[in-house]
This record gives sequence, structure tokens and C-alpha cells, in this order.
Amino acid sequence: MLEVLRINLCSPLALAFVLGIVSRLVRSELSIPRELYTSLSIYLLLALGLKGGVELSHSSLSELFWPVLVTLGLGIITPITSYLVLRRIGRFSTSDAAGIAAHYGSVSAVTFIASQQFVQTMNYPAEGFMPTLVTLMESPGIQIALAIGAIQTARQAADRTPERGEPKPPARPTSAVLHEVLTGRSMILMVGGLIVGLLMGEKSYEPVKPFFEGMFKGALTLFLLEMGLAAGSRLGDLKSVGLFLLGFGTIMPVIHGVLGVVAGHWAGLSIGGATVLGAMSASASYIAAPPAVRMTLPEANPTYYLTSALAITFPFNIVLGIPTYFYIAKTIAGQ
Amino acid sequence: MLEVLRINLCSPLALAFVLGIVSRLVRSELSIPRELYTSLSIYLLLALGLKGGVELSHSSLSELFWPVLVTLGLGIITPITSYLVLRRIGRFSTSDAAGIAAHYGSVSAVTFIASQQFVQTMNYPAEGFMPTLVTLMESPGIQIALAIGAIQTARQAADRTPERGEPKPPARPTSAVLHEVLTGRSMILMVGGLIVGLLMGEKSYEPVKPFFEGMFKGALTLFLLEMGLAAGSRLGDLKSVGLFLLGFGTIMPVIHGVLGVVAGHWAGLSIGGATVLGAMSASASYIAAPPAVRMTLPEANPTYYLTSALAITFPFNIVLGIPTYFYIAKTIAGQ
Amino acid sequence: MLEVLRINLCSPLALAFVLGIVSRLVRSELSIPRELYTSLSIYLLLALGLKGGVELSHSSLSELFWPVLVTLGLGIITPITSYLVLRRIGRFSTSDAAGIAAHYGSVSAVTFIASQQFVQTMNYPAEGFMPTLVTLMESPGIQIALAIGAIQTARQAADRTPERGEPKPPARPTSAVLHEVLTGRSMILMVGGLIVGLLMGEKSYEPVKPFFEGMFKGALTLFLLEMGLAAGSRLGDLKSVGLFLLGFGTIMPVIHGVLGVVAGHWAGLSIGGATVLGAMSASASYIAAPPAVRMTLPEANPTYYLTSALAITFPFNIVLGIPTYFYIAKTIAGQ
Amino acid sequence: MHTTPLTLLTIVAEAILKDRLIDELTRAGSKGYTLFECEGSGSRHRRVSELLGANIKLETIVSAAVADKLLEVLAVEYFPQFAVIAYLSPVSVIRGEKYV
Amino acid sequence: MHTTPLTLLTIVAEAILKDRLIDELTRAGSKGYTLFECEGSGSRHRRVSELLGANIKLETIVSAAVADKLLEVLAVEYFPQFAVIAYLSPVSVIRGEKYV
Amino acid sequence: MHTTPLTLLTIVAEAILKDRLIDELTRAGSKGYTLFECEGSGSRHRRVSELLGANIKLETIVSAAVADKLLEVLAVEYFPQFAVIAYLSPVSVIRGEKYV
Ligand SMILES: Nc1ncnc2c1ncn2[C@@H]1O[C@H](COP(=O)(O)O)[C@@H](O)[C@H]1O
Ligand SMILES: Nc1ncnc2c1ncn2[C@@H]1O[C@H](COP(=O)(O)O)[C@@H](O)[C@H]1O
Ligand SMILES: Nc1ncnc2c1ncn2[C@@H]1O[C@H](COP(=O)(O)O)[C@@H](O)[C@H]1O
Ligand code: NA
Ligand code: NA
Ligand code: NA
Repeated sequence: MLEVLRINLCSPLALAFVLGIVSRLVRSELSIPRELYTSLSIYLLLALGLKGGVELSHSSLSELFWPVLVTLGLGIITPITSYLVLRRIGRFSTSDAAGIAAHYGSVSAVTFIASQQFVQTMNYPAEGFMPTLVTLMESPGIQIALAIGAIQTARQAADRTPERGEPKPPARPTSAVLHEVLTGRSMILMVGGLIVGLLMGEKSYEPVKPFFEGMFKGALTLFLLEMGLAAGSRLGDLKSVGLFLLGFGTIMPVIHGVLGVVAGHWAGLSIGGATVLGAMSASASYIAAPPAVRMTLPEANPTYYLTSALAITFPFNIVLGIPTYFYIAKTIAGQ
Repeated sequence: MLEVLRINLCSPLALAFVLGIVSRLVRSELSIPRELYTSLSIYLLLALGLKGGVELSHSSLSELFWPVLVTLGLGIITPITSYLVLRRIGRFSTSDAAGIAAHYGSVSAVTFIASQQFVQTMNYPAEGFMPTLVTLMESPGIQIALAIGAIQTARQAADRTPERGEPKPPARPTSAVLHEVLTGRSMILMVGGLIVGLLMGEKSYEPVKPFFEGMFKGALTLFLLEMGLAAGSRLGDLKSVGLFLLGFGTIMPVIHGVLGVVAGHWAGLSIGGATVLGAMSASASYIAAPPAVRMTLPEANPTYYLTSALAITFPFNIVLGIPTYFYIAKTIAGQ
Repeated sequence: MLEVLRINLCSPLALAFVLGIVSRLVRSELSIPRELYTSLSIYLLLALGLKGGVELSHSSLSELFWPVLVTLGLGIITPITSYLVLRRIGRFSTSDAAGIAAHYGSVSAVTFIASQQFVQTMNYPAEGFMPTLVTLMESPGIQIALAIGAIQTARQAADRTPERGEPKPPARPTSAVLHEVLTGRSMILMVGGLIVGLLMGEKSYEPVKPFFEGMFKGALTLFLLEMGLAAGSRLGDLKSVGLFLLGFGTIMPVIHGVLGVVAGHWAGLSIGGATVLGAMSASASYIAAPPAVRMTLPEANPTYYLTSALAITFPFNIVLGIPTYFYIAKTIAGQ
Repeated sequence: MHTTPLTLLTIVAEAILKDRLIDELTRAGSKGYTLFECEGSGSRHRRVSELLGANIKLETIVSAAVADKLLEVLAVEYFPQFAVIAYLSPVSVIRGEKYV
Repeated sequence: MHTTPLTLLTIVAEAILKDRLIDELTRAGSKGYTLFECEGSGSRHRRVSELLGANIKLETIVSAAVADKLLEVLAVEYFPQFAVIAYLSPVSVIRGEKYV
Repeated sequence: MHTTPLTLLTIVAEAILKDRLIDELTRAGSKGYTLFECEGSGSRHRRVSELLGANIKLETIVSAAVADKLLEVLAVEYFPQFAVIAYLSPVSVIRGEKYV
């Protein structure tokens, strides 16, 4: 386990992330142009989809059945467990609890990729169809948490006499939110990439492989530098989010991670695949979830959900979480 | 022929273009940062020029003589045929006809690249000096169409008594337009790249080849995603441009394409080379032509020339045109 | 020597730089998006650091001792010689002399990289720890020159009665300037990259090597195109900087270059290493130095230091300087 | 040169509101707008993060009546929950009839 | 603090006009300008396309006379055929003498 | 809709001054600002180069007193040595109390 941790810590990904954090700590002026950040994320998501699609063309539908099912199950359970813990134990307001739960119910593409790279380095590569599962897990968690938030807020509003001049709740129809999440950048690029990859197959993929696969890990390193910078500038908020969220952001991932690993093992995934499913389940989205939450539950405090997803859970998973899920996956598999 | 079509449709380029269009159709928020678009186009044009220059160093002047001549010929004929069809049959105004003709008389670099990649996939690679021909075809068509437009507009203006308060025609000297087209981004990068490639030769090219050649097709895939997004957001304009332009945008390319293939064959080009020359001749510029036309013939409606070049002719060539020109080139060559 | 010059002139780097200058001379509209420029420089500096770090892991401390010492020595001597020449012979004002000296006392990362690539092409690769030396040479020169400037300006101010309403000198504490230079983009990326590279070692470097090493020279070519554009748009200022600065910008590098080569040879560096140290010593910074000087010595005229560093010394080194230092290094080594 | 006195309404808000605010403009009767990307800092530090775009500035030239209608909407629906600032300035516009 | 009352002329136009408009400013006697990239929408949807840059905003601080001369030029040579809007606002400038 | 008359102070300066100018705003009592990237040209062509970013525009809505204090600082500490322009315009702000 220690050796695995060491290898993980000395990976370019973890080190670049730490470099980004350190840059912020020494108050360096270093910043990544927003356009580079956007370009890298477009590249990474599309590359992920394409590779997934090409590999999906080798998979049979029957192989996919159980993994798909447990993935959807995790997408439904994780926002609910998150909400309950935050509301009941953490005593967060309805909106804050639902807002944070939307993040932990969805999935972080970068955490997914990092776990995929990790198991590959460990010589336990995950199944080729894993990106398909990511696209299935991205959206339900957000929808469910936002629905909980909307219903609870409405119920509370009905319970008290409205004050004079109180702002009317923003008229944000669910269909608009659903449309935004389903046609969001990450969905289009990953699902679109999957289909393109599936249609074009191995042979057509060959000439674009040096670009989409050869550059992948390097581009990801640069991306993690930026993630480190972003997380680093949120470190100051750690104080204001409180101890509870610090605990939540590290314990909840482990619970969801173990759940994911067990479910993956049960659904027939390999050790690598179960590890990756665990990491997916443990991860908190910070690409698709934040705008959806900001629009639908504007009274939820962004400092809570952004800081816990980006500055607590993401680094936790990258540094400690993934090796842990791998260790558990191996143990369950009896290795 | 059908098999060729299928292969072409399942190429990463065509699929990425379609993905871009679909994203717009489902009203996704996906957008490519303008800076990424600009960066990719700088990269593609420079890479094109460099590779062309390196390969030009293996060519002899005599080999080039006839291909250069027919290319210049096509650059003179295609704007005139386009203008006449648009003015006489399409009944477009002088400015609109000249504006659209400037686009069809020039050449689309991306269509050129796509055709080059296509014949390579088909194992009929084009001659190494083709990029040289592209640089020769880019500018004359624009100049000729704009000259026709200016002359005709002036003649019409002389024919009627000027109204009071009528805006004076913008004083845009031809030399300024000529300078802009000749020193435009695409000319500098392609011609400059050609000369740099020629001077540096194979050996110096080696260390930069992984960047300029290895990444080329992948970068082009990303570029076509953006082209799809741009074309997709013009689909709504298809209604307003009318049926005639829809016909023009698909039939004119075939006529110019066949002309190009025949001329290429006659000039001694290989099947691949003749196909590529056909695609060049058939294509409509949307990089160099639009600003030149907008500046010189501001009364021409941009919706007409942009929509027909980008949303009709470009996809037509990418999907159907190129395989057609290839088929014709093979037939003519007796294969 | 002539052959070496020819090879150097026909390298993609030199040719891309010339293409940039020519584009400006013909007043082309070509421009590289600022974000691409920033992205490329982030990539190049990080890649430089990473590679340096990985190679540093093969070096022993004892090997490094003398090279480090002479590098620090050069970092102390070159700003002083520059200042004295500019002030005494060139009759520049205190601020202008100190401002220009800050540039020549520091190091240009791109000149360093170009010299490294050059000796590699010549089959005299430099030592793997050279990037370490760059990070050591970047900051002292700037600090020393700015200190000289501040002290001299203060002394002069004390010598005369202050005029009424005279602006108070900007209160810019040295610690702020030191912090800015030490945590500047280039320091963080290079030093950070070095440490990351050192920690991760050869094996972890392998998967990101195609990105950080395979693409390096191509990306540098694109970067030099932009450098050429920037230098080209400063050519007009050559007149206003005067003949003295033209001489200074070409003779000072040779003096500092020879000094660097001799010092490098003496410290036990290989021919390649001594050449690179010469180029470093001869080069003038235009990334870290300009903002530091602008902030600390605002009365220094930017046209002087920017034009001499970017439009005189940089091209001089790239085209003539580096081959010269190489020639001298070989002669000294008795080859 | 003849100009028309009109009102320039400027709104600075978090980028996520872009489409919604443009909709509000259109609904209130604005005939056009100009949009800028910007950064900013104010009393609320509620922003969805640097990863997601910073602020936008929307400028629209409208009649006083339309400006007032828009201020109303902003005050009720946006001020309480979003980072936003809005203000009016008097401007003289050429061919001002186009914009009312 | 002493300030000079001057006129701020703002022009929003399609990006392709950038160099031409800067020329017009200089010719009319403006001593400087500030330029922004922006997007926008108005009555004419005539733009050369998203592929070619969107709009620009030019701001120049000038005397009332120069502002008037520039509005004249814009009205005659640019309004009929290009997407452009222009307006004036009163501003108080420090060291305002520099700009007239 | 009730608005408060306030002063909009606009500063255009070379990008390198960004952090220092924001500090000045805060010190002088400004409650917020909005920042834009821009290009420009004026009487001094002293810029650290196109390689290092062009200009920035800072807009801050403040009381007349704060605006005056800031103009003072700019005139004394920045005008002599840096490329900078600053001017005031009157604006009407909703919930204007927040900004004084
Ligand atoms: N006093 C001010 N002057 C100029 N812009 C401001 C001011 N206060 C706030 N802003 C802008 O309005 C946005 C939202 O402000 P707030 O709602 O106060 O957090 C900030 O991010 C700034 O861009
Ligand atoms: N009412 C308006 N308020 C603010 N900006 C406008 C307005 N109308 C037009 N614009 C800007 O001016 C450009 C040209 O407008 P138009 O000529 O009306 O198409 C648009 O793209 C907008 O950026
Ligand atoms: N008359 C003007 N109108 C608008 N902006 C100006 C004007 N003069 C200068 N500027 C802006 O202020 C910056 C500094 O001007 P200066 O100090 O005169 O070189 C320029 O780069 C422009 O962005
Ligand atoms: Na999750
Ligand atoms: Na053509
Ligand atoms: Na030096």
C-alpha cells in the first residue's frame, strides 16, 4: 500500500497538481490563460470519448449490462446519501445541502481519468467501456439533488407566510436545467466522442491516435497544474467552510468509493475497472454541477460546494483516494 | 463508389464536422474558444506550407510547369463562371453576385487538406507540390470577382442621376485590397511555410515533424468540430438564402470539380493529384474571401456568401464532393 | 565555421524567426493570439524544467559544484559590466543604464533553448543539468542592476534641492520586487518543473515524454514565429535607440559570451555545455526583466531596453552568436 | 450632427447569467446590446469560480422607460441572489430613433 | 482635483472595420483611443461571421468639435453599409488639456 | 425605480499596474471595481511590449469624495511616469448605498 502511494505521489499528475497549489501558496503571478484551460478540457473530454468509443466497438452488449446498471444505481444513491448526511448531521440549509449533494452525486472527469491512468500504471488496466459509464453517471446525480432541493424549498416556502417584498423564486423550469446538463460541454464531447469513436473504429482512429492518445497524459499534466492553481486559490476558503465539510469531503468519498468498488466487483468488473468505478463514485463534479446548481439554487452558497469539491475531495482522491480504492479492489478480488 | 463514400463518412474529419453540427442542432452551449480556433488555423496553414516546402525541394521546375498553368487558369475561370451563373440565372445584384463569386473563385484550405488526407487514405497520394498550387489559387479568384463587382457597380452608378444625400461609395483603393489578400494570414503562413520548408530541407524538418506532421490530422479533427459548430449556427440562414443558392452551392462545385480533375489529368497529375485539384477548384474560400468582400463590396449581403460557402458547399465537398472527384479522376485515368 | 552558420540559418527556429520579421516588414495582418503565446511559453518553460529535473537525477552534486559557482559569478559580473559600459561610455542616464543592465545580467530562456538545440544538432550535447544553471542565472542580474539603479538615483536626488510639486519616487520596496522575480512565471515553471522532474524520475516521465519532449522543437518553432513578429514590430524603434545601443547589443553579447564559454570550460563543462553557458551569459532577458524594470525604475525608457534585448541581441545570438560561441568553445577545447 | 438623448444601461454580473440577462433585455424591449468579458470584485464574493468564467458587462441603449423596467426586474429577481451591479448614464446617440 | 470637461465618443462596430476606424479617428484629430473586443446584437445582423471576430468598441476622448466631425463621417460613410453604433457622453478628465 | 447618483471613475493604464491600481482603489475607499483587458494608443508610447499584455481599464463606482482622492493619487504618483488616462462620469446606480 505504501509503495502504491509513493508511486501515485510521484506521478506527473499528482506532482503538477501540487506545483499548482504551491504556486498559489507563494503568491506567484503564474496563471493559465482561461482559453488554454478551456481548450485542454475540450481536448481531454473529446479524447476520452473517442478512445472510449473505439474500445466500445470491441465490447458486447451483454458485458455492459450489469456495469451500466450499477453505475446508474450509484448515480441515484450517492446524491441521496450526500444530501441526508449534509442536512441531518451537518445541519446545512436545504439549498446548501442539495447544492453540495449535486456535486457528489455527479462525477469528476479528471478524477476518472487519473484513476484510469493509475490502474494502467499498476498493470491492472480498466475495461475499455469505462468512459461510457462516466457519461451515464454525470447527469442523474445533479438532477436528483436539484429536484430534492426544489421540492424541499417549495415545501418550506409553503409552510410560512410570505413576507412583503420578498423576492419571488427565480422561475427556472426543470426542463431548462435538464437541457443544460444534457447538452453541456462535457456531455456533448464525451457522448459525441463515444459515438464518433464507435462509428469510425480502430482503423480510422489510427492516424489521429498520436494526437488524441499520445499527447493525452502530457496535456492532462498541464491541466492538473491549472487545477492545482484553482484549488490553491480556494485554500483560503477552507477556514470558512468549517470542520464538518472538511470531514465530509474526505469521509464521504471513501464511503462512496467503497460502495463503487464493491458494486463494480459484483457487476463483474476487473480490479482496474472496480477501482475506477470506485473513484468515479467517490468523486465530486466541478464542471457540470456548479453552473447547474448556481442557476437552480442560487441561494446555495458557492463557497461550500466549490471548496469542498475542488479543494478537498479532488486532491484527496488524487493523492489518497485512488490508491485506497485500488487496494480495496485488490483485497476484495482476493489478491 | 459506395464503399468510398462509407470510408469517407467514417473518417474522423467528417464525423467531427457532423458532431459540431449536431451540437448546434441540440442547442448545446459547447463552443470552441476563438483563440483555439485561430491557433489551430495558424498551425494547420503553417504545417501545410512547411510540408509542402520540404516536398517541393524534391520536385523539378519542369514537373511544375503545366500544373501551375492549369491552376492559374482555374483561378481565372471559376470566378467568372460563378459570377455569370449568379447574375444571369440567379438574378442576384451585381454586388451579391461578385461577392459570392469571389468565394468560389478562391480556395478553401480545409477542403484542400481534407482531399489530400482522403486520397492518402485511398492509397493514391497527391503530388508533393500541391500546397504550392493552393497558394497560387487563393488570390486571383478574389481579385477578379472584386474587380468585376467594382466595375459593374461603377457603370450602374454612372447610368443614373445620383440621389441627394446618397452615401458616397467607400473609397477603398484596389491596391489596399490586393495588399490585404497577398499579406493575409493564410498567404503568409502557407507561402512563408513553403519557403521555410524549401530552405530547411528534409534533415532539418525531421525534429519538428512529430509536431507539424504527427499532430496534423488530430488537430484537423478538432478544427472540423469548430467548422461544424460554425456551419451549424448558419443552418437557420439556409431558408433565407433561397433554393437557388442551395442548388448553386452543390452543382457549381461539381462543375468546377470536374473541370479541375480534367485539367489536372491533362496537366499530368496523378489520380490523387487530379482529385485534389478538383476539390480545390470546387471549394469556396471562407478565410481569405469574406473580409476582402466585406470591405470592398459592403453592400453585398454576407448571409449569402457565408452561408453558401460554409454551410452548403463546404459540407457538400467534405461528404460527397471529394469522393466524387476521386471517382471521376479514376475513371478518366482508366482505372 | 561557415558551414555551421549555414546549418544554423536553415534550422526551423531561425527560419521561423525570420518569417515573423518578414511578415511585419510586408505589413501583414498575421498575429499570434496572446493566449497562444502565453500557452506556448508556459509549455516550453515547464517542459524545460521537467527534462532538466529528470536529467538532474542522474547528476552528482560534485559535478554541479563548479558550474553552479561560475554561473552565479556570471550572474553577478554581467549586470555590472553592462551598467558601467552604458553609463560611462554610452552616457545613458542612471535609470536607463540600470534598466538595460538588468536585462543583460539576466538570461533569455529561448536563447538558452536554441543554443541547447544547436549543440545537440552539432552532436555536442550539453550537460543534462544546464536548466538548473538557467534558474540560477535568471534572478541575480536583475536584482543587482535594480539595486544599482535605486542607490544611484537616491544619491542623485539627495545631491539637488527638490523642486516644488516634483512627483515623489514610487514607493516600491525591494522585497516586493524580489518576491515578483522569484515567484515570476518563468521561475515557478522552471524551478517547479525541475523539482517535479527530479521527484518523478525517468520512469514516470516516460508517458508524458511524447508531449513534453516530442512536441518541444515544433512548439518552439511556432514560438519563434511570434518572437519574430514581436521583434519585427520593434524594428522601427532601431532608429530611435541610436547607434550606440546597436553596437552595445551586438558587442556586449560577444564579450559576455566569450566570458561564459571560458568560465564554462574552466568549470569542466563539455564543449556543448560551455557553448550553452556562453549563450546564456550573452543573452538578454525579455520575460522576467521588463516588468521588474518597468515597476522599479519607471523613468527608464522601455524603448531602449526592449528594443536592444528583443530586436538586437536576441536575433544576433540566434543567428550569429550561438555558432560563434560554439566555435570558440571548440577552439578552447583544442578541437 | 443631430443626436438623440437616450439612456445607457450598464449591467455587470456573473457570467453564468449571460443568456438569462439577454433574454430579459429582449423581453423588456431593448433593440440591441453589447457584451464584454470582465473580472471584478464587490461586496459579495459569490462567484461560481475562476474555472467557469468571471463576469460579463452588458451595455444596452434604451429609452428611459425600458431602462426603468429593466432596473425593476434586476432589483427583484437578480439582486437578492446574484452578484450584479447596474447603473444608468445619459448618452447622445446618432440615428437614435433606431434604438427606441 | 482639477478636471476638464470633454466628450467621450464610443463606437461599437464590426471587427473588420478596426483599422479603418482608427484611421478616421486620427484624421479627425483624436489624440488617442482605447479598444475592446466585444460581442453584440442589433438591428442589422450583418456580420462577417463568428469565425472572423465579432465586434470592437472604440472609445476616444475628444473635444466637442472633433466628436461632431467624427459622427459626420460615421453617419455618411459607415452607417449605411456596416453594423455600427455611436454615441457621446460627457466626461471630466484629469490633465484634460492633453487630449484636445 | 429609485437610483442613487454616484461617480464612475474610469482608469485606462498599462497592464503592469493592475495590482497596484487595485490596491489604490481599496485604500481610497472604493467598495468594488470591474476590470477589462484592452488595447490603446495615446501620447506616450511607453509600453512594456506586446509580449507582456497591453492595457487594462478599471471602472469603479464611488462617491465624489473617493473619486477625488483617487484622481489626486493618480496625478501625483502615476501620471508622470506611466501611460494612464482617468476620467469621471455621472451615473445613477440601483441600490447605490452599497457603493459608498
Ligand atoms: N463599486 C463598484 N464599482 C464598479 N464595479 C463594481 C462595484 N461593485 C461591484 N462591482 C462589479 O459588480 C460585480 C458584482 O458585485 P457584488 O454584487 O457587489 O459582489 C463585481 O464583481 C464587480 O465586477
Ligand atoms: N441598443 C443597443 N445598445 C447597445 N449596443 C447596441 C445597440 N444596438 C446595437 N448595438 C451594438 O452595435 C452593433 C451593431 O448594431 P446594428 O448596426 O444595429 O446591427 C451590435 O452588434 C451591438 O454590439
Ligand atoms: N484621447 C484618448 N481617448 C481614449 N483613450 C485614450 C486617449 N488617450 C489615451 N488613451 C488611453 O490611455 C492609454 C495611455 O495613454 P497615454 O498616457 O496618453 O499614452 C492609451 O494606451 C489609451 O488606451
Ligand atoms: Na460521485
Ligand atoms: Na474554388
Ligand atoms: Na545575460
